[in-house]
Amino acid sequence: MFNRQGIKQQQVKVGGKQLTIIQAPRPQRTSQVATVWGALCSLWNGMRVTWRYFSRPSSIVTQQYPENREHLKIPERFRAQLRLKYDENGEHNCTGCKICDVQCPNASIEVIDMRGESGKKEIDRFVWRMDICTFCNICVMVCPFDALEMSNEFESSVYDKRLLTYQLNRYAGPTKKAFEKIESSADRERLKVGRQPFEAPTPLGIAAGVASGPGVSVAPPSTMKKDDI
Amino acid sequence: MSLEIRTLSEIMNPPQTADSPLSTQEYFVNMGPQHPATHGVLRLVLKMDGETIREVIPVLGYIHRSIEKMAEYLHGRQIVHLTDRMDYLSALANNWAVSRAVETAMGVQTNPRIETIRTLICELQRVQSHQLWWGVLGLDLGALTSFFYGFRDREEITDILEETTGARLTMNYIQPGGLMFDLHPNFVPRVKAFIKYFRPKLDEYETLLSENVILQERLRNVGVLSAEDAIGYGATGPVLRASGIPLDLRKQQPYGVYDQVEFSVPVGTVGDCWDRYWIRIEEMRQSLGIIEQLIDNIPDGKFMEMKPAAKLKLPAGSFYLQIETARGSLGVFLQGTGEDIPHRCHFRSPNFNNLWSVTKTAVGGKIADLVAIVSTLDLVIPDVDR
Amino acid sequence: MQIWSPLYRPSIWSFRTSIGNREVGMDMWQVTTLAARIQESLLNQDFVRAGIFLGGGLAATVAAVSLLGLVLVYAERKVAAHFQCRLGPMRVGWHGVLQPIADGIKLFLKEDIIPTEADRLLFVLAPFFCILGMFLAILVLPVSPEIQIIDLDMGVIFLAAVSGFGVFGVLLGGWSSNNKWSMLGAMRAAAQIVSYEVSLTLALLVVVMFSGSLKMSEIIQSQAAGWWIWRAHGVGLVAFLVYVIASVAELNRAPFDLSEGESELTGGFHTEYSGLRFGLFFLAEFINMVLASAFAATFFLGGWMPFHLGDWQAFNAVMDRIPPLLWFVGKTSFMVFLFMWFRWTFPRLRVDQLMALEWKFLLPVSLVNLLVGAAVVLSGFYFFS
Amino acid sequence: MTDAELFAKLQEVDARVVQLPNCRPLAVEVPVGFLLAFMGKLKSRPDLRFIQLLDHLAMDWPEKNEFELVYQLYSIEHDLLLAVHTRISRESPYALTMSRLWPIAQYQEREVFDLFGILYEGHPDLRRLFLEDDWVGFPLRKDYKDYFMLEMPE
Repeated sequence: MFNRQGIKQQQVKVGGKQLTIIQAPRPQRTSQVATVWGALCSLWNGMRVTWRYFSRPSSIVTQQYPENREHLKIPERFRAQLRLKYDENGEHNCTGCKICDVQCPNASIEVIDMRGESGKKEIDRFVWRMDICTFCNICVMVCPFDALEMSNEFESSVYDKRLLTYQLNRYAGPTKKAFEKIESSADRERLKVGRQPFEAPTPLGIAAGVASGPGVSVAPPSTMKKDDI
Repeated sequence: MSLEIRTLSEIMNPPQTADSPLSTQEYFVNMGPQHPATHGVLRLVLKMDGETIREVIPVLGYIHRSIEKMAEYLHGRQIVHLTDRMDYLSALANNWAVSRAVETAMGVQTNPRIETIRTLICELQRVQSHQLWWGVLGLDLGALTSFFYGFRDREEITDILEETTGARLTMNYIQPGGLMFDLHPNFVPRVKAFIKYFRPKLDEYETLLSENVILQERLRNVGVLSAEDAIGYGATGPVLRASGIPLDLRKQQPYGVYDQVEFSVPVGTVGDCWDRYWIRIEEMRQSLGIIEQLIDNIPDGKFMEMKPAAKLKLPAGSFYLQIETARGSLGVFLQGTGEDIPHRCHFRSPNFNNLWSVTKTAVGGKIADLVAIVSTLDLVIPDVDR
Repeated sequence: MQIWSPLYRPSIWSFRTSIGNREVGMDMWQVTTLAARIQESLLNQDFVRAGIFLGGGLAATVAAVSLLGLVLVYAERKVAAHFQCRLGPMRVGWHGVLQPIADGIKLFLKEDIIPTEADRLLFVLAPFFCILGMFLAILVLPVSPEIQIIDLDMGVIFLAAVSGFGVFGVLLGGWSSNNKWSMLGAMRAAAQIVSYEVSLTLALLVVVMFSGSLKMSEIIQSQAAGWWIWRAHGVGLVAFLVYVIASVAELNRAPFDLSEGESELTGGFHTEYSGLRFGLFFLAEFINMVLASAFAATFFLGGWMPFHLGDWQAFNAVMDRIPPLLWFVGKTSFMVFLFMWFRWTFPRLRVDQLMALEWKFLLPVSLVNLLVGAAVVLSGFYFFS
Repeated sequence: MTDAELFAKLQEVDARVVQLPNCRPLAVEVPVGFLLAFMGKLKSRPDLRFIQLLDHLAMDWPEKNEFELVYQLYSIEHDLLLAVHTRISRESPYALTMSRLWPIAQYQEREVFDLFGILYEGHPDLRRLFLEDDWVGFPLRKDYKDYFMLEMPE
């Protein structure tokens, strides 16, 4: 270890503030013999450090990624994918209020709303473009209905960046709270207009805002599959 | 008064003059933008005489992403996430700098819990940044193993921060008005375990590199930056302190809870690469000390003082606030006009200002000296270019 | 017709020291070389046998070199990984043992780029100069009493002559690339190798003086009573250290890898090389490392000679149970590991410090060491004399 | 030293300084003609000693037809921060270089020249810094238009 004996602490006053400073020591050698001997010792000490790790295979920190999937721990807060939160009935909280859309710094969220049966605003499509998302978590933070979350599924690499446009809502229609007021399950199912998540090349216009706004219908890209590429 | 605007190609291809037979031929070499020792896309045009450097011309802009222009269309909360991408090794300090500027402009007070967590987590990241720097310094000087040791220990902090902030590099954790999340319950025990783990490792760092005679010879009296030059060239942080000026914003203009913790400021005597090296090693120790003092004393309170989606209206006026990141003082200038989008947002990046001393210190040295100088300046090029 | 006979003793070294001639109470090791076998066959008019020896020897050498290259690439990667708390190659084959073959295939299949402005002829030739120097040095390498190509009478001089051969390849490669970084690397390499040749040879001279011979087999046989590294009161040790430092510098390996200096010169002399030619440079570097280790073992650690202690017959007999080939491989592996250990521990020197180390430190030390060694030889004051 | 005390000192240096409202740190405005002399005094006066130029930036005010130049100064000795503002016309954006006082100004001014097109007289090496030498236009001006720029979605 580098000799810390000669290091002195000192009180100085700079700009009216009292502070303690430590002066950096200089590497010093006294005589030729000491220099040679000290140099050899320092080299040997360094070699001992590397030898210590070489001789202890337990110090290896490499994790072999695809093999360690089972015990790979991803912290629950890790931000890998934006998701709508669904409850056990498959219902979400999103009202289509567009706060996340407005707050998103790089326009990677496009919320398309519609008038529902009750006349209230409802979510039609929640389009999220992962390819331009910076995972800043602002959308999750600002959501007043706690409808969004960042999930841990980090393995989302694809060969075509157009595949990185996701539609997050599985159905278009009322929120979880609105559904609670509806008694009959038939009505509930009727109100849920199916929306499949995009899993094929997506027309970029949806997310870029060309076809945004209520009433603008976008053909569901269900005719195209991943194999078409 | 003449205003002659030249181009780089004119400088690199000067008009030919008749050489006297004794003079050696000077030639230009491009070090970068793709060069292993420039840590990114810095391009240094070197005018060389054999192995000796006669002139250094830094050429920037290879990773200029016009963050300042983008910030003119974004409000405070959104600007914060851009700053992650400037100095990505002290993303939290960058977040804090913008948040603090916005808070100051808006007159928002934050509670002690927020300030303590911010201080704590920024100190952790300072250690993390210096660990990476240490590893990369070894790499630059030819000792590849230190690179892996540095990254191995950095990973420990990255894991701790990832658990709390949800990201490993671009954290976007410190927000105007508070924090994005509260501390993770595992944070305190893991930080304690880390300090216990890292102190012996730090001694090992010193054995492996600091003590090594080759490293000492590579760094000692190389790239001497005098105090006047350091001030004149706008150097801050460890580079300025290595030149013998004990200027640390954490002491001079305490923010966070730095006024409640004890720590010393490591200061160099000569201003050479060795001083810059040693100061960063010592700063890691001091930062560990700060973390030790704070880790058991995190007060209770809210972690966010504002509504998450609150409009961040900047009053008319200019605000310039500084934060000591791992590389020096990061200044954030905000010009408000009463809107939530600033009229002008400017970042005084520490790396940009630290970089230019290389034009002075590297002259007369060898290429290997330049590598050592650039390495001890600890440049992060995305922060230089913004 | 005694020139190539294995038992022929040269007389160019008229000053025979007592050590060299000394019988240490045991039978001399019978040394047979490939050249001697061919000679014998030719003398017996057995041209088929001579041809088999010639072809077999050539094939065996090439095969050994290639195999050694593969093994060393793997060893270097694994050793480096374990020094750095990593696992290293793990994917191709069991623990990645087939990784070097995959690397080799990759190098074969890569596009071979020759820069437009390069001097094509020299650019193509340069890697072969490196390989040539390497093969020439293999000629005199004593692997075991039975395995050696030629036991030249002036083996040490031959070695000193060809060990600097690789610098031609480096210099030509750097110059012909027409790249400023390559040129800088080549210039550094030239200055470095030429300088360190001096102390390398001086270190070898000490051993030559002790053993009283320039012949590899006799140098090894002179260590039958003990290795030169410890027998001469530190003179051998100092010579060994000088030899190790100088040979690391000759090999262009860290901490003296200035001519490559990937963080300074982005690869130095082989910046512009790709594909097979790049592979040849690397093969030469790795084999040269083995050769330097093998000669360090030969001169200072007894080569294939088992570990003997003077005339302790019982102890020596036990040691003789281990075949000489194993001794040689063991010693060489240790030296190779030492070189790798250096590489993965030390930072790189600067170019002026490198020169200062040679001319201001190593050269005086080895000169003084040579004088002290001469005193030791004349006085006969060494262990088991 | 409070802002008021510092401002009083600055008025001793030059009576024409004007304090700008609602700024942190203290910001004063100086007419561009007196800027260099004023800065020189700020740097050399023993009770001020603003020896470090932290930052230099410009702002574009198209409606006022002005560029505003800002110099952030720091005095290590007295721990003082000061922002010096000055205004120049947008039509002839000429300013004097500060690179003789602070070497770093040379590079900060190059950045401002690059992004705002402000011409610094007496600058030793006025070149583009981030953008290519043949770039057309100055991106941080408010009226800068570029093929790559997207319209702000409403």
